[in-house]
Amino acid sequence: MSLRSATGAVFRRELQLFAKRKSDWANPLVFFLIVCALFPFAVGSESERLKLIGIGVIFVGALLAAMLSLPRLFDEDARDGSLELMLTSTEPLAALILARVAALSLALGVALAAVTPVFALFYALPFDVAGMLAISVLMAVPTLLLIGAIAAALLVSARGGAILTAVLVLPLTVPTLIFGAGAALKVLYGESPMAELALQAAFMLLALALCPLAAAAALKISTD
Amino acid sequence: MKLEVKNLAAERGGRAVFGGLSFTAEASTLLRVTGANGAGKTTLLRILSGLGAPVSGEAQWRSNDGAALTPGEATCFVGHANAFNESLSVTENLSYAAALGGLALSPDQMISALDAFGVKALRNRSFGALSQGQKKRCSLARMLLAPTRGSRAWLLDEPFVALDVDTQALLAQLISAELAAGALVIYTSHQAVDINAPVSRELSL
Amino acid sequence: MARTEQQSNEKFGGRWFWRYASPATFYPVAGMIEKLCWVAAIVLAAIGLYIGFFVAPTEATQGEVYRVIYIHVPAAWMAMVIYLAMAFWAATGLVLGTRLSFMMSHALAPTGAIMAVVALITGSLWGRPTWGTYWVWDARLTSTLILFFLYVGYMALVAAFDDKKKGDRASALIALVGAINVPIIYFSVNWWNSLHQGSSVRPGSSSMASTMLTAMMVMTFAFWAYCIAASMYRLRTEIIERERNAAWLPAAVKEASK
Amino acid sequence: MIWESWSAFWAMGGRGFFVWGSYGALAVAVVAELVALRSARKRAIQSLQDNDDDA
Repeated sequence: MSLRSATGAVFRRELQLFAKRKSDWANPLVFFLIVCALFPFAVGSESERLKLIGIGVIFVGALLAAMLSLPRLFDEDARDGSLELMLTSTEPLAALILARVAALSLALGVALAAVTPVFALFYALPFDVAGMLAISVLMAVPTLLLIGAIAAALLVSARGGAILTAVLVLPLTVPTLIFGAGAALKVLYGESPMAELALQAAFMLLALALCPLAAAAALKISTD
Repeated sequence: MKLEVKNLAAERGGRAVFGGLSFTAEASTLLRVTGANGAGKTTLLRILSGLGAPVSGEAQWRSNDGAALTPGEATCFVGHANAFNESLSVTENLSYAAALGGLALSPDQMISALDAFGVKALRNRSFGALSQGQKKRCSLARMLLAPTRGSRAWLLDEPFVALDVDTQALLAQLISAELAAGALVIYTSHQAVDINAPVSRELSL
Repeated sequence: MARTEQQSNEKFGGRWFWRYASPATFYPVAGMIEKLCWVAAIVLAAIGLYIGFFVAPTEATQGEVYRVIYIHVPAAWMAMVIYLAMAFWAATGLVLGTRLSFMMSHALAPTGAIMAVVALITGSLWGRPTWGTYWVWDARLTSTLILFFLYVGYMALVAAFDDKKKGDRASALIALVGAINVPIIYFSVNWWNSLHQGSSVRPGSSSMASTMLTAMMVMTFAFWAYCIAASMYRLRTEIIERERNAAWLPAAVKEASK
Repeated sequence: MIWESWSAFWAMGGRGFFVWGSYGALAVAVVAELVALRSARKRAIQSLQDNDDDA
């Protein structure tokens, strides 16, 4: 019972913060938009060429936008001391972290997935590909945030946290990137994306099982 | 409520701060931790609250019937930081603190906790909009969230710093009441403050 | 259950293996292992290169350029093996709290990263005449590249902490996370590679004469010996740095430099 | 001896640049590592001696 109220409180607080500070939620979306808008200037505007790179650009853009939100997981809490509430909680730290990442994934994942089809139009992608891309982004954001939570927890008190978080997390997102973008590519080629989706779901479950524990250990290490 | 500390050693930043620390503290004890800067007062409180880990030895909390408790179940830690988010309101922050502490909190109780520190009227204000003194008092209201008085040991790190004279007296009164209800209060303080306590001890690091 | 070194010491203090968890005991042992491995590396490399260049015949399809595999394949293997060894010591350190284990994984990382770089450079030099371009997104090269990124992240993390103990535990955790991810990355890169029709020719994949295989195996052992020697040397440097206040250290350093 | 002459050996069937380039890269990497190891050790011992002088 008190586990439910504690995780519920963490979840609710994250959403309350998003509701009070619109910029936390809008900035990643604007960043995502700008990244997607920059590429055509670099590669040219022929729709055939854009179609080929579009899936990759949009997917990587969404991953980077989600990664920019990683510091908000623990950094502000560490500064104002409320991280201590989580660390001294009667409930398992891993469950609290999971609740926090779940709220962030929900807010950010849905927002990013919602704008993905719009950006897909920039790249002349057909509707079915755009839809699949949105589903892929929706599945990839939680996986990325779960893995990222480990790095964010480790670097709560370290120098150069933001860039180092990227260095630690991005290589680990390669599988998600391969299967997430792969699913949309399959649809573009007119094939079934089921295998990629299944593997992506498997990674998400694996991350769901392991990452909160690792992030809890990481947070204990960095705040000790 | 009982605390047993056996042969505790700790370090900070790779340097030993204290070692071989052993003591027990029973219910209704007021324990003041003293020592020079860097003697490890905060480190000790962090270990007792479960925030830090000792290098060796152990600190064990027990309920009155002798059952082992985790630090989270046994204590309420108030450190230097307010532990409130600036963007959220006072009540939002307090109910978050209560939920994480495993406490079922009724609205009435929250209001009476805030009232005890004279900040009831601020409850719906955004925490970031308050003055330093108001912030401190709101954040101290966390100590009064437990449904039954005396059920949690208070670990207070320099609680009297940055408080005006009236609030200091108020806090001293609340501590006395908590001790009378059977709690254990451990605090660090540079300044001597008069607190009425059944058993008053000093631990010098 | 994670312990601190003192707590482990209380539990394992009398056991034989525990003696070697102490930097003081291990410092001279590391010195002996190091000397042995330097000699082994030089001798094995000489034998391996002789067989590789003067006994092994020309390869039928690739011509002489295949002789790069004597260093490319061992380097790629070592990059992999060292990462696993690093993760093993990191796990040991996290469980037992022994500082020597953490130092061991710190000492392994730079050598592993260098092996990854060597594998990447030799792989692309092999690729130019074979594939016609220096870089192909071949599964093995790509995985090695990502492995290199993991090494870099690990080393950057070690450097980011002023508090050594915190840095030890933090980097150990990231090494473990990386080790769990390495097989997943290999699997997914393979999948991706087969989807995007990467090259099917790989260094060392076509049928090899037994002398070629012998040369490659001897070179592999030479690489093992070199990597062990280099990491033991680095480990001893780290012991000197971190145990600088220990009473035994000056005498041991003097003894070793004689 | 499988090579007709030393120049044939160095030419590596026309692929000399790639074969020797690879071995050269390995040599550079190994030498760089050894130099780095050496200088790190020297620095460590130096600071150890400074430590002694202070004491």
